[in-house]
Amino acid sequence: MSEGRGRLVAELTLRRPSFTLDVALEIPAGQVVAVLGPNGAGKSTLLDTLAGLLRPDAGRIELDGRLLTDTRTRVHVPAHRRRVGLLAQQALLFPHLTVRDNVAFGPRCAGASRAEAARLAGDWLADVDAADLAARRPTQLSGGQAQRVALARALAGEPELLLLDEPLSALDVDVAPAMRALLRRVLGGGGPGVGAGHGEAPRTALLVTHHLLDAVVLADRVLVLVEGRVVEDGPAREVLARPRSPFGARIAGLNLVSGTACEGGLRTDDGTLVSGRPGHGTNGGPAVAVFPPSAVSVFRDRPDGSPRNVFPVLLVALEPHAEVVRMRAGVPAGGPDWLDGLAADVTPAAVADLGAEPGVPLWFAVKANEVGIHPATR
Amino acid sequence: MSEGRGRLVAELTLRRPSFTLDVALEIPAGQVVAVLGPNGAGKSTLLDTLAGLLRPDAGRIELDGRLLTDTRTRVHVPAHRRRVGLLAQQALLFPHLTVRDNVAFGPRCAGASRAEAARLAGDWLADVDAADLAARRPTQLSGGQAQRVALARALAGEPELLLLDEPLSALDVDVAPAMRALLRRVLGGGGPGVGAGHGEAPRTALLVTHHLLDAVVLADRVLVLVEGRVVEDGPAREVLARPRSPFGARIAGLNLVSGTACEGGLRTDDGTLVSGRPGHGTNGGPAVAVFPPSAVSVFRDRPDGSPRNVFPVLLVALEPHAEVVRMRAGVPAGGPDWLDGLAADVTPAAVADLGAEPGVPLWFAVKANEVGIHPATR
Amino acid sequence: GGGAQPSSGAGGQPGEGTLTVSAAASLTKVFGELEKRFETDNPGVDVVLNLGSSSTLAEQIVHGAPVDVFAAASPATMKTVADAGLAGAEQPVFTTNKLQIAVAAGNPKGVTGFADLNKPGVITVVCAPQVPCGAATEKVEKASGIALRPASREPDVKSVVNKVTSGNADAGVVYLTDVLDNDAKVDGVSFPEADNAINDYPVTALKNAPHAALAAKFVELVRGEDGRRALEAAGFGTP
Amino acid sequence: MIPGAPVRDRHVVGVGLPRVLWVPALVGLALIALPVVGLVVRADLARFPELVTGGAALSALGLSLRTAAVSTLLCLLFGGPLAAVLARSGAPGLRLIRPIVLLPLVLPPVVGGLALLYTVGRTGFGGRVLELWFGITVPFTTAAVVLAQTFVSMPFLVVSLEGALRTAGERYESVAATLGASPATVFRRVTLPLVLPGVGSGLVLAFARALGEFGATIAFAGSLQGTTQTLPLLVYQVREVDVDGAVALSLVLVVVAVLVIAVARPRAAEGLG
Amino acid sequence: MIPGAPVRDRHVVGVGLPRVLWVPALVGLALIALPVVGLVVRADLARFPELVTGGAALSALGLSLRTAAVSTLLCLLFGGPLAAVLARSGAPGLRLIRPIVLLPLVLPPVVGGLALLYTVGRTGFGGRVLELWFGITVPFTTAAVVLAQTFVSMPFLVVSLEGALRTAGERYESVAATLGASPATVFRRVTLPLVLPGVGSGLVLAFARALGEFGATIAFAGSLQGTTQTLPLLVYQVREVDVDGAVALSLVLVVVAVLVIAVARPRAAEGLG
Ligand SMILES: Nc1ncnc2c1ncn2[C@@H]1O[C@H](COP(=O)(O)OP(=O)(O)OP(=O)(O)O)[C@@H](O)[C@H]1O
Ligand SMILES: Nc1ncnc2c1ncn2[C@@H]1O[C@H](COP(=O)(O)OP(=O)(O)OP(=O)(O)O)[C@@H](O)[C@H]1O
Ligand SMILES: [Mg+2]
Ligand SMILES: [Mg+2]
Repeated sequence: MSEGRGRLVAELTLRRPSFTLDVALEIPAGQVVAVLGPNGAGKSTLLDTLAGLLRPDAGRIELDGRLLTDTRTRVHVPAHRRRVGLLAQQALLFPHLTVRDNVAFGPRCAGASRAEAARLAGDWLADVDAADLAARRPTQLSGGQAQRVALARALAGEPELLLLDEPLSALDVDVAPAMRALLRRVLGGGGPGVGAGHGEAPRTALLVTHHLLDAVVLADRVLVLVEGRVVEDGPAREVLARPRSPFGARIAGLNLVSGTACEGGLRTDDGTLVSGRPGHGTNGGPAVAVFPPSAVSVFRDRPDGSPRNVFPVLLVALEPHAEVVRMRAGVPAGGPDWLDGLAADVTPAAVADLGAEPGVPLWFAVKANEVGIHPATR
Repeated sequence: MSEGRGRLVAELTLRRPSFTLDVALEIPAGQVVAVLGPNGAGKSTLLDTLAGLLRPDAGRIELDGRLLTDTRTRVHVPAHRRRVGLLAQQALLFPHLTVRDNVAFGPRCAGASRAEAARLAGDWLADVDAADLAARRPTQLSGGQAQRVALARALAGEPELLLLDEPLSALDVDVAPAMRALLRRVLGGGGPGVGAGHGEAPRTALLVTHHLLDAVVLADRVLVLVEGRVVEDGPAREVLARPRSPFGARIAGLNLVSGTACEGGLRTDDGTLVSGRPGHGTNGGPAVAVFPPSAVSVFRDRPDGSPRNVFPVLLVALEPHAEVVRMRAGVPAGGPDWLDGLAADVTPAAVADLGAEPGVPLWFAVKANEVGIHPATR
Repeated sequence: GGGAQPSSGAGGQPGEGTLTVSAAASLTKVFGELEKRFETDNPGVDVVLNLGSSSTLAEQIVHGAPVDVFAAASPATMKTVADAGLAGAEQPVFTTNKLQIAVAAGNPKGVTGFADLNKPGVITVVCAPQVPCGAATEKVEKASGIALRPASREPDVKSVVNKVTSGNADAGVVYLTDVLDNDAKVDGVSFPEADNAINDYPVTALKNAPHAALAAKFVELVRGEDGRRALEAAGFGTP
Repeated sequence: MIPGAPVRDRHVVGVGLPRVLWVPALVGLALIALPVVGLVVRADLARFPELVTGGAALSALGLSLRTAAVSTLLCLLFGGPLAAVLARSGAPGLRLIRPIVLLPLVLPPVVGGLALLYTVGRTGFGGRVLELWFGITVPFTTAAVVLAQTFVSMPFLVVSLEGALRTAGERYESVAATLGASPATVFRRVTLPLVLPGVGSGLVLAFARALGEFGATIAFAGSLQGTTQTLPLLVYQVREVDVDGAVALSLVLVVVAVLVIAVARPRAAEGLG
Repeated sequence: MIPGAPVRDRHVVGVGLPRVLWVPALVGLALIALPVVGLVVRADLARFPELVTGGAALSALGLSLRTAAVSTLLCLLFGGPLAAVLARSGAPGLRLIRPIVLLPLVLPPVVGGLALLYTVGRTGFGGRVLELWFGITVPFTTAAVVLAQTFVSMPFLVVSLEGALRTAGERYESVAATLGASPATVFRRVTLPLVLPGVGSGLVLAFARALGEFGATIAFAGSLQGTTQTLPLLVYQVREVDVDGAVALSLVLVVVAVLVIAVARPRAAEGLG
């Protein structure tokens, strides 16, 4: 993979009667940023503004040094010249075009010949598992089918900056993981056609989602928006480990361990094997192991049983939540760094049983089946 | 609660060029049925047909003895006289009406006075946490806000049979549980206004979802549709425990234990305490404990540690799946019935370590934090 | 059709003291003056003029329009009414109109007679043969043996006049009355052949006139001294 | 923006029009505007006051406005439902009926007036019925003017409204039905508001056509001052003796019509503020 | 159904129309149809063949169809962009321009013809320019007929298309822009297809208006068989001497027009098969 494309620098304010979006962003080329936040937080507004569909009241947007918006100098590059693709929250497939022509629309606008565009569209449709729908009209699709076609259409545009507004809602349990894998490949610079990676640079992208898993699996960085402001911004792992806002805390609920995918799980830099269920395309590459704090069992002594992953830790903090207590691990003497910040959610009764208090050594155990191994995003 | 309303008997065939819906249903009054299935399986088509928006090629539909559709006698009661409410997959709020007027639309049609309808609309809007949006136009809403308003509008119609097509997608993590609780209350016969249960009979409902949790929490019964046919039909627990179709197996991934909610969890009929995280409104009523097989640790000997729930079981089956082995529990001599069918997913390595084979006694351990306690649907 | 029984008007129809006069459009100016005259002579009477092409007016009468007096621009249209049995006992010709060539003021193209209308470089416009002025023009063509090659055969004489006054045609065959109406903008060129095609204007008090007495009185006015003076002033001839 | 949505976010940036469209658009505008400018330049503006305050002109203008307004209303009352039936009813044979609506469009107006005369005139079937049963004679009354204007204007409302109904789609109507709305309620509370821009266009066209109507009126209603002489008929009559006066008079008509439409249109055509 | 969606599931049950709508709809239809029926009943059908095969009639009918077709095309070429600009451009001052488009609607056609005569006639400014620079004289030519018809028909296309554009909304256009479509591409590939029903209605109205055009043509173009005498002009002239013949002739016009529209319309107005 070469250098990334699409470094985004944006700083904008957009005021509505009962809402103000006020965001400053800097996204390095090739980075994928997950945008999380409650309904009405301004996620779609942010994306629409970046795409050039909304004009902010103040601010500037720059993509790869190209000035897209500057309210001071009244610059507003129109949407079609931004090379910014947007998958909106509604599918909005063109009702008068077939599915294939919908997907071919972007390539055609980019100058592809009719045949070339149709071929590309076919490839993208195959990627979203909708090849057999190519000849249909949008009205003849189910909700999830339409969503997939819309995703294919947005990807086929091959923009420099890709904005995806809840691309995976409405998908069934079978398809969602496959789409997630597709997005990973595309965001990493791949083109259409399974296995036909263009070997291009990774793509800068903003991805709105309500599902933490999407954020963890697809994004390098998580941005939490609440009431139009960024309340959390950082690597997924950091935001999850140390949420600084109530909403962040509510969504934070996952432990992350980085390393290299291997047979049966992931190997950390210090050589520890974290057993887990390998996901799509994790063979040998950098990966993260993800598991919820609730999946962590805590023992005074080393347990003996099915859990594959048993780590000695030092208890550093007890965070009482609504009904559970979150135990935060620290690194015991000589232990690996990645243990720092691992969380286990246990009941208050268990805390009492364990006689747990900061400073005591404990064992964290996690079943391999609770641990998802996902390709790391960088 | 009195007797239920809205017993539905339907038998329909609807043919499209590359798709055929062929379904026979009988839903007792007051039952809530979750409809699951892949994209394009025919879920929305089924709902649209029941609502009277599509005319089946053959079949009959009867609600509480009222004949709604009969292709043989060419009966087709129009949508507005069916007393069947439909929340479609797209919000489709009337763009020319305010949010309040959108919600008041149903009550107005049912003959409520302007003031009464506005009051009802206000109550429903408060229920979906959208009271402050009442004066807005639909174009001024975010995606999730629109979805919530559409839900309020569908509920305000007070139909005998309620059809909900993915009512909870696009909702943020904060709101989704609250909406789930709202749906529970409404489906149980409640009216608008928090705590203002009408004390009416529970409502018959079909609920399309891609999320198993919705099915488990809200529905009495699960129906899995694949390619227009019902491939699974039964109580949630049964479908999950003994899926008979590949799709069913893929979505099945939860253990269910019934009992009565109590402090710290749920008490089964035989008196066992299953510790867990209590959900919305579970105080003292019938409840189910839900936990994924992957959360179950398996031990040869009784373990000692944070997991609150430790059950002795008899291993009855080993089901190899893609990368894990599902262990099925049986009831050991003298043990309670509910242990039957409990599943634990472990790695093949763990199976080897445990020397597990059908017939051996084992311990299943589950952390209380992995166990969700949800009010039972009946 | 024809033969319907007229009755005094209902609804928004003219009341008792209202005399409805249907007159050919070319009579607009003269009948406007006569209307005032009649109203002064007969206080309490309101004369309402219904001006249009003679054939339209005839159609209206045939289909039961409650009209008192009909003044037509051609005997043919009067005949339509008479054939339907609706005309009064007599339908006298009360005036005539004569053709004249209208040219732009100053006569820049030097048109001096009917034959000049075919001169190269002269754009000529005439009336269509179906309307009286066109029929008259055709008669002249036959009589003189000069077949015109007009740029247009217009369906009414005003259109011909307009083409000349607006400078788009160099010459138009119209009525003397039209030339006088527009004497600021056009000059008239008389030609002897016009005498072969004098156009007759008949008038009648309709048989079923709602106000038969007044109708007869109006016809009298038209045919009387006052009428003649007004008509002559406008360029109409005496039968 | 969703169809019919009246509230617009001021931040929304339209897609913009292709620049090249401005060229034909301006040519089109010039084609319409220049002749009228020519007319105004040519008109003897000094005579305006005299013409406008003349009794005949005032009475004709008033009559024109009144009859055109009533005709437009009738078009809406009868043509609106007709458009809805054409666009939405699945009744068989509708395909055959649609061309009928176009008849008054292509019939030369004078012949349209004759048709009315033949039908509702004293000797026509309808006319005889009206006269026998109700004692009403239509020709030469203000009612005849309204009838003639309605006859020629109705297709404009029907055709443009039908187009709008087809564009608007039916999904919102289905939603309304599942909420318990009867077809009548759906029509009143959902369909109509969503096609308001179409109704607006249709009304403007019908009103304008009624206001300018000449041929059918003169043939069917005659030209009686105060009763049936609308401004276009007066213009015709004045033209017989005084072309410049006729032009000036028709400019009066134009100004008044544009004013009326400009005042009435924003509400009807651009949503309910 | 989504706007412009051409494929319809045969299972879809429409909401249905309120029954009561049928009453005014039928009244409206009767209002339009009965007079025409009256006309047909009255017409001397035996004379049809003779009239239609008469040289003047055939030549006038052919001229009418040709000029109306060309005018309709011109309306589309210039009026279409004008409608788009009016509906979509945010340019300031547009509110002031919109009423101008309505001028030819309310101007009595004869006066409209005079306006053209004053502007593009020999003595008008435009006419002098044309004559000096290109040696073209417009009045009394077929071009004049087309010009007159275009002038009176254009507003019909503009107004009904503008209504359709307003109803169609802009969300799909935004999507197209984010896919890299320039405004021109958006217009051609998204906007236009979505408003096809509106374009269809507009074309029908414009064509019909052009076909029936009389007043402006006579005032501006004159009436010469084969060059400027369209069927309405012929009808008017024939009527002076032979009402029944005129009626029969106009029925010919009506039949031909309805046929032309019925053949052309389904594609244009109801989506692309
Ligand atoms: N056109 C509009 N006019 C006025 N307010 C609007 C408009 N569109 C959105 N809003 C408001 O702006 C805020 C941000 O909306 P936005 O659509 O960006 O939210 P979101 O984060 O995408 O939410 P969701 O998760 O529900 O999609 C919300 O409060 C919404 O109600
Ligand atoms: N109008 C139509 N014409 C033809 N085929 C259609 C039409 N609408 C839907 N279909 C097809 O019918 C099948 C069932 O569609 P349906 O919308 O019922 O699926 P669904 O189960 O709701 O899927 P999803 O989860 O994606 O919403 C699909 O294969 C779809 O492509
Ligand atoms: Mg959003
Ligand atoms: Mg669906």
